Amino acid sequence: MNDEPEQTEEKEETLFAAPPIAEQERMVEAILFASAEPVRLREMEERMPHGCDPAEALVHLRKRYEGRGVRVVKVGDAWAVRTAPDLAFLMQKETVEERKLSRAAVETLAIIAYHQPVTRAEIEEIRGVAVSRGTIDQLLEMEWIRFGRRRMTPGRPVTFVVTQEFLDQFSLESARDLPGLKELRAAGLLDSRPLPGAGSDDDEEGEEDEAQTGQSELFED
Amino acid sequence: MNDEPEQTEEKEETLFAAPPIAEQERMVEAILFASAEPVRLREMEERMPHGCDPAEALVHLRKRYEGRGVRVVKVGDAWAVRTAPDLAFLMQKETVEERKLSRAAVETLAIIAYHQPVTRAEIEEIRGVAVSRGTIDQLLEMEWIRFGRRRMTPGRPVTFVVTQEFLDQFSLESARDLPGLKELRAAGLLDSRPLPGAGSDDDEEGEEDEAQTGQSELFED
Amino acid sequence: MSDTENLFDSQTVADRLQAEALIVDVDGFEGPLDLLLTLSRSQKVDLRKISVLQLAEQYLAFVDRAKALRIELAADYLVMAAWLAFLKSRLLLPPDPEAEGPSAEDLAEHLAFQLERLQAMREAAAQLMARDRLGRDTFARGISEEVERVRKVTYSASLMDLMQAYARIRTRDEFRPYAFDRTNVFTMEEALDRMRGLIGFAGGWSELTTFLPDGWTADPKRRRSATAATFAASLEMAKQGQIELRQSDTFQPISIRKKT
Repeated sequence: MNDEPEQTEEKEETLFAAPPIAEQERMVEAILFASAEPVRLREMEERMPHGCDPAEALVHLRKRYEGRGVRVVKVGDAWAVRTAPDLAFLMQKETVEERKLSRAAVETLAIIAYHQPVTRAEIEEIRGVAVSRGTIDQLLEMEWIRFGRRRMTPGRPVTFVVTQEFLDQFSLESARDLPGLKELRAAGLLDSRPLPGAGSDDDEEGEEDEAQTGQSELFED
Repeated sequence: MNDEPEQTEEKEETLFAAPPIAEQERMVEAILFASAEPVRLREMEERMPHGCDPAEALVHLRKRYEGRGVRVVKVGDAWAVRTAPDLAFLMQKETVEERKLSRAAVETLAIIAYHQPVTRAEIEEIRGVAVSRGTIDQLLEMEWIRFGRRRMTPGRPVTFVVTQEFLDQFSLESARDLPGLKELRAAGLLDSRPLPGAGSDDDEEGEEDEAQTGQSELFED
Repeated sequence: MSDTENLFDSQTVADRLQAEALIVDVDGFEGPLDLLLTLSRSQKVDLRKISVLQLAEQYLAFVDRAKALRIELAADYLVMAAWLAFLKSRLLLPPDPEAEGPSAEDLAEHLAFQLERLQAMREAAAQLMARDRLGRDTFARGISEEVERVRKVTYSASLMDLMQAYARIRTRDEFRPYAFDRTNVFTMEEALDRMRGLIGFAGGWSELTTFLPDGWTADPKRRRSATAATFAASLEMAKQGQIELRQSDTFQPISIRKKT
């Protein structure tokens, strides 16, 4: 910037004077920004008006971008604008993908919800098949189930219970709000056909009393 | 109950305080520089740490780039970095061959921009000629126009509006910044004024029907 | 006032050339309004003050000349020509107070509005295209950095899924496939074998029920099956002429004896 007056002093050069260095800096900035590849000094010179000194403009430009979100960097013998390395994390975008829980996981979760506290052996007995470690781990990781008290039986097996997170997820005040078998049957949920959906919701409400009885059967403590 | 979540939120904020605004400015700078497409505030917010205010950071950033070789520009509800127009002469190498738009396409585009949301029948009424399907298709393909809401009139015709891409293309912050928009509106030239008289109404309706078929063609999947 | 000038007298060479060009370049025009707009420009007047009458005359003259040159005219042009001819006659004749609908002036005014609006859109389009264009005047980042997508998976299940799953488990037993219960069924073949063996020993009439096998009378299920099978077997044997059947009244016991 200090050199500017010197340049304009020379009279001969005023006719074809190179633009002031601040202007040259703008030009280099625009060229580096828009170019699809790093740009060599020679090429900048060719593209800029006669008499420009891109090397000097670059010195200024580099300084200007020091500590900024992007930097002017040398790539081989060419120049480019690049994101500051400490901000690389901004170039990631987290996308959340929602997937349906597997059938094994849903069944295991259902059994825990209806029979809690329940041991793994009991889950397996009810499901009639072994429960894989991965299924339990997944539910634990999702924080839909947690470990309950150990059962006071030989081997003192751990039990599983559902979490507050689970209740929030399914909009339940407590696991006792889950409909019982009778209610499920009344709602057509025991039908092997796929559910029609919303229609059965009305039924459920009408059968609340029955559900109560149904549940007490289920929740033998 | 209601106050509880708020309190915890406040606590969280103090624990994970948003970065200082200067740092946020760097982040916005990096995000905008890295993208060839305008970036929406929402997306910036999603990518930046919790509690950041990209809108405020943008105010600072925009000021910083005033008069520089590149500028921070607003495009609809998104932001982008673009080279200063006065430096276009440096960019000959970057210039992509412009696809020449037909006069029909240019006029149709202008009518959509100034009269949006506008139906095909309305475009035809203004131009006094049928709008060929190719013209609309071309503009849709360039992503300069898109379908707007259906008009709540008999036949529920689709409408057309201009896109963010369009604003970016013509260096417009919003459709309100279209050149001469105010004057045109003041002169009543953007009003829809039906042809006076009953006899002509029939004609119009006939036209609308035709447009209808034309439009439904557009929606073939 | 320019709109009162006789257009054909005051036509300059350039105007005439333009008029000629209209005919030659007829394909370059898109429609009636387009042509009207071009014609109105040759009047060099404010669109709001154009004489629709003159415009109509020019248009009709154009269509005539174009026809004479055997240039194919789009139906649009002819429709507009007919409409303008009508408008012209309405404008020339004194208004008919009995006539319904819009006056000729209203129609003429609307036409002027349409022309003005089209002209305004033309100018707006030109202004638009003259703006700083991306890729011509302004440029986007040349080396854009890809935003890396980090995928995070969340799992979901609905309360309905949960309840259905539970219901499925708890009622699995109820859904056993139907299997025919053979232990409690006495077949007709078995009954036939049995009766053929026994009938020889029975001298006179004996009740059908006495032919039921041992162990099939206590359990109602077994009894029902054995009775049905034995009855069916007796009918078959009667048909073959081996036995005689007798029943005193409806629902009374059935008796059989060997036919002699």
